[in-house]
Formats: sequence, C-alpha cells, structure tokens
Amino acid sequence: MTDLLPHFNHWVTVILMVVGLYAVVARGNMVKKLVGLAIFQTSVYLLYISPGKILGGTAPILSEAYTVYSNPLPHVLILTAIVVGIATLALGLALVVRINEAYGSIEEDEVHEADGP
Amino acid sequence: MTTVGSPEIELLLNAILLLLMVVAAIGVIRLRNLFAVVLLSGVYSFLMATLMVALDAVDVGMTEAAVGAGMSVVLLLSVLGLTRTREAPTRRRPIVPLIISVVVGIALVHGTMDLPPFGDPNAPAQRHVAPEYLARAQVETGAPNVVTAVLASYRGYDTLGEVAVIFTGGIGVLVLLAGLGRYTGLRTRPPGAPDPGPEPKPVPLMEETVVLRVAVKLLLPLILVFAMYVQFHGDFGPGGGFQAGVAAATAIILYGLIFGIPAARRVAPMRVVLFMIPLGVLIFAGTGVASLLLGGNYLDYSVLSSVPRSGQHLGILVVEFGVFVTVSSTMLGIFYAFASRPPRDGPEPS
Amino acid sequence: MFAVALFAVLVALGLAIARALSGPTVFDRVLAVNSTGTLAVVLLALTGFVVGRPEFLDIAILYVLLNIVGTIAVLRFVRAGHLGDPIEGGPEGAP
Amino acid sequence: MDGVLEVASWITLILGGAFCVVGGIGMWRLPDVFARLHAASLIDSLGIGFLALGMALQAGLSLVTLKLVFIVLLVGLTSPVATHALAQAAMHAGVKPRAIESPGAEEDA
Repeated sequence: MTDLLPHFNHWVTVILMVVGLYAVVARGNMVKKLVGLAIFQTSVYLLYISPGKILGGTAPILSEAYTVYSNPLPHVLILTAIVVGIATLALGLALVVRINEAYGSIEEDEVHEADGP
Repeated sequence: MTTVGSPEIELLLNAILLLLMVVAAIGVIRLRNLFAVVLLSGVYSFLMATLMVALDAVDVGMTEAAVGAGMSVVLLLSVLGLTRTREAPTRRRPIVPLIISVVVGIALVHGTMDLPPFGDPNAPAQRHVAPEYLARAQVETGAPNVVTAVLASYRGYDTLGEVAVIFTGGIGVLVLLAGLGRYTGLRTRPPGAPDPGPEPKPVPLMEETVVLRVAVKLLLPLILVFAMYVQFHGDFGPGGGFQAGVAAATAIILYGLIFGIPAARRVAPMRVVLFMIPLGVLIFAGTGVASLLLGGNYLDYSVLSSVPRSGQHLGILVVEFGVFVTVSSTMLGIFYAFASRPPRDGPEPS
Repeated sequence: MFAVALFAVLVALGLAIARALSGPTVFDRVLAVNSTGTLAVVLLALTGFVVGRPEFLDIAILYVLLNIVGTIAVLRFVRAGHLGDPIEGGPEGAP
Repeated sequence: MDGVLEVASWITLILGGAFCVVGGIGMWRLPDVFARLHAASLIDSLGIGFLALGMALQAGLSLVTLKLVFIVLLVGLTSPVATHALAQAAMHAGVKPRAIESPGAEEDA
C-alpha cells in the first residue's frame, strides 16, 4: 500500500493549491479571493508537513517507549505560519472593509468601474 | 526499531481526510453564498487539524484547531457583517484562469515525481538537521517536546521574527480600522468637541438567551484555565504560546459575543490590549538582550542560569510567555477593531 | 479495532459534510458544521489511539472548548446580520 | 479479566461507531432542521459516549481516561447549548417544522 501511491499526498497538495489559485484568479469577490488565498496557504502547510512524516514513526515528543520520530522541523515552521497566516488574513480583510467603505462594493469589477478608465 | 500504530490504517485515514479536504475546498470555491463559504472553511480547517495529528504534527494540529474553530470564523463573519454575504455573479470568463490553474497543476504534479515517496525514513529531509535536534533537544533544554525546544531555543531568531510579523499585522489592522485611538477607547472624543451625552446603549443581542449566558459563564473559566495548561505544559506535550494565546483570546471573544463588546472591553480594555501587543515582542527580544548582557550569544539561554540546561528551560518558558502575550492581545485587538466598525446600515445591497 | 470506529466516524463525517454542502437553509449548514465539530473531537481522540499516542487528547479538549465559539458567532450573525454591537449613531468619527 | 475488558471495549466502540453512522444518515435523510437536530444529538450523546467508554476501557485507569471523561462532560455541556441556540434561532428566523403540514394545522401556513 505504501508503494501504491507514493505521491498521493503531494498530488492532493497540488490540487488544493490549484483550487486556491483558481479562486484568487477567477473570482472577483475579494472575500472569496482571500479565502482562496487561505486555501492556497493550507496547501503549503501540507507541502511542508507531509514529507516530514515517517511511516511507523510518532510525534516528536520524546518518550522512552519510542525510537522513531517524525521530523520536528517542518512542524516548527508551520506552527508559527498558521498564526501569522491568521494575522495576515485579518490585514487583508481590514483592507477589504476599507475598500467597501470607499467604493461601496467588494467586487473587483465594480471597484474598477468606479475608478473609471 | 520500535514502530507504533499500523501504517496501513494511517495511510487510509490520511487518504480519506485528504479527499474530504478536496471536497470541502471545491465546495468553498463553488458556493456563492459567502456565509456558507465561511461555515465550510471551518470544516476544512478542522479536517486539516485532524490530518496534521494523523501526520504526527500534534503541535500544528493544535494550532490549527485553536485558530480554525473560533478565531477565523469570527473574523470572516465580522467582515461579512460589514460588507455583504452574497457574491455577485462574475462577468468574466472562467476559462482563462481555469487553463492557467490546470497548467500550473500539471507542472507541479510533474515536479512531485522527483520527490521521495511519502513516509520514507531515508528521504534527504529526514537526514539533515532533524536527527540532531531529536538527539540533543532533551539533553540540552530539558523539554521532551522537541517542537517547543526548536521553536523557542534552536530557532529562536526565526520565532522572534514571526512574532514581530504578528505584531505588525495586528498594528496594521488597528491602523486601518481603528485609527489607533479614534475607536479604540483611548480617546473617546476629540478635544473641544461637544459632549455627546451618555454612552449610547448597545442593544443586548444574545443576553435574553438564558441558557447561553449560564453555559458560557461555566465554560469561560474552563477555556482560560485550559489555555494556561496549554501554555505551561507546552514543553512536555503539544502546546505553547501560540496555541494558548489564540485560545485565551477566543475566550474573551466568546464573552463579547454573548454579553456585548462593551462588556468584553471592560474585562480586557483596549488600553491593556494595546499595551500588551508590543510587550510580548519586548519580552522575547529582551530575553535575547539579557543573554547578550550575561555574556552569551543573542537568544542563547544557556547563560541565564548557572546550569546551562535549566537556563535553556527558563529561557523557553519566558519566551513562550512573550509569544502568548503578543498573540493573545493581537487576536483580541483584531476582533475589537472589526467589531467596533459601524455595521452596514439597512438591508444588504444585492 | 479502533480502525472500525474510526471509519464509522469518517462515514458520519462525510454525511455531515454533504449536508453542510447541500443546505438547503442556513440552519442546516450550521447544524452540520456543529456536528462536524463534535465528530472532529472523537476523530482526534481516535486518531491519537490509532497512531499509538493516546496522550494527545489535549487537542480534542481544546476543540470541544472552542467549537462552541464558532457556532455562537454564526448564530449571532444570523440573528443580527453582523457581529458588532448595534449602537445607535455608530462610534464617533465614523466616516 | 483482560479478555473481558477487550471484548467490552470492542462492543462499546462498535456501538459508538454505529450510533455515529446512524446519526450521520439521519442528518442526511431527515426532512428539516428540527428533525435533523435529533440525529445530531444522537451523535453528541450516545455516539461520543460509547466511543469514549470504549477508548477508556482500552486505556485503563490513567490520565487518558480522565481526559476522556472531561471530553464527555464538556460535550455534554456545550452540544445541547449549541443545538438549543440553533433551534431557537431557526424558530426566530421563521423556519417552520415540517409537522405543521399535517392535516388540521393547514390553516396556519
């Protein structure tokens, strides 16, 4: 089973990344764009975490009962990235709120129209 | 080699969770009702948290659970309340973005072919610094949780940078939405302006629901105590300043949701929040300066105590506390900034 | 043995997600998401047992405690249409 | 003794899993929100209860069991509160239970 789909995690990571990318490029609604960006970001988390997993290993919290541990380094990087991600998402959403107050819309097309040619 | 669990079940669980995540993600993109999008993104984030636990990243799973269960839903909903909940039908052709996305996807899938297979213990990533960390962390820092040891000590610089980014993000939101002093309660009215009279009375919204009020009063101390447990148990089990900070902020947010934002502001005033946001960064950076003054390198905690190992442990505790202070106050400040914005008047524009 | 329970929970989870996707009313979605959260807790606990480290129940406890915050925020939003407090006149200096 | 515990935890785990599946099916098949609430509460009470019992039997007397008890108590506190608030909000928003379509109550609609 291990040999059957050695890259399954990576493929799903790519699918999620593409879904996020599509939302950012294709959708005009800014909240939707930011949610798409968040999905893109989670695919990056996955890209870091899944190579760190060792089959038969366990979480990197040391204990005498275990000898094989998964790689702790990606965990450190992604743990901080999640909280940073929510802070940057908040910043993006704050911009959306300000744009809505200035233009009365959060649709990209309408904002462009209001700006004129 | 002692192995645990059964790899087959782990792989199957991993695969099912990934497929459910894809379903949820596509649902998020397809739905036009932004409110439903927010709900589904909550489901997505919990699937992510479970997947992280299945992939042995318990600390990451805990962070994702803490952020996804409360904070991100609250954040997105407050923005929907200030804007609109329905996405306008798009006028552009989705075909070009679709082609771009598919081409990028195919290129990336092609790229994955060269990566080592999933779960391979001999992959290059497993052979670099990780064995060093696993072998040395407990001996040098006394923290069985290697993630916490690496986070706070070995890669302390990195974490300091991340905390600074959170600080900057929080300040950015406050500047954009609150003008740092206009709505924040630091200065309720400009000097010389006429007295606006008594504070306008907010309409209590959820207050009449007795069941909620009682249950939340029971729940709040539990959340706060558990956040403290997560904070100070972080070197022995999953947890640490990031998770505990988000959890504690979520508790205050829950209080605000039920008893009104002014009530929450009496518990955790904006003045205190604004003081705490830089304080955490200062605690973190100050620990580095202290170790510098004691003759060590910046953020080298070994010199903080006569025994290097207990110095490391002390340093980790102090630094994690700094992280907690900044993260919790930033999250709370962000919530206040969004919640004190005047909501859109009248019916939602269609 | 945990695997059987785990997959039962996953089946229930799939059904709940299907309900969250299909609606039809807002409340169906909220209910489905709330149930997903509860299933998440067991799933996290069972995952801990399956991967052989059952002591990591802390994550499940944190999820129970915080799951209700999301639900309450959603219900409050349904009631009022926003999360802020409806103050007449709005805060000072509002543009 | 060990065998008895093993069998007992087997049975409870499978029962719990079965209740979760039944709840899930109910959530999918039942006609409206108020009916689906019942299915959801099945998961919250019997599903979680039996699964936690099974896991506790497996873990024995330890910190793990204590945490499981804690989880069951917390779900017992939060989940009824959430579903209560949900039902109240649905009523408030004017969602009508399907039962109102039964003959005799027709004039209401």
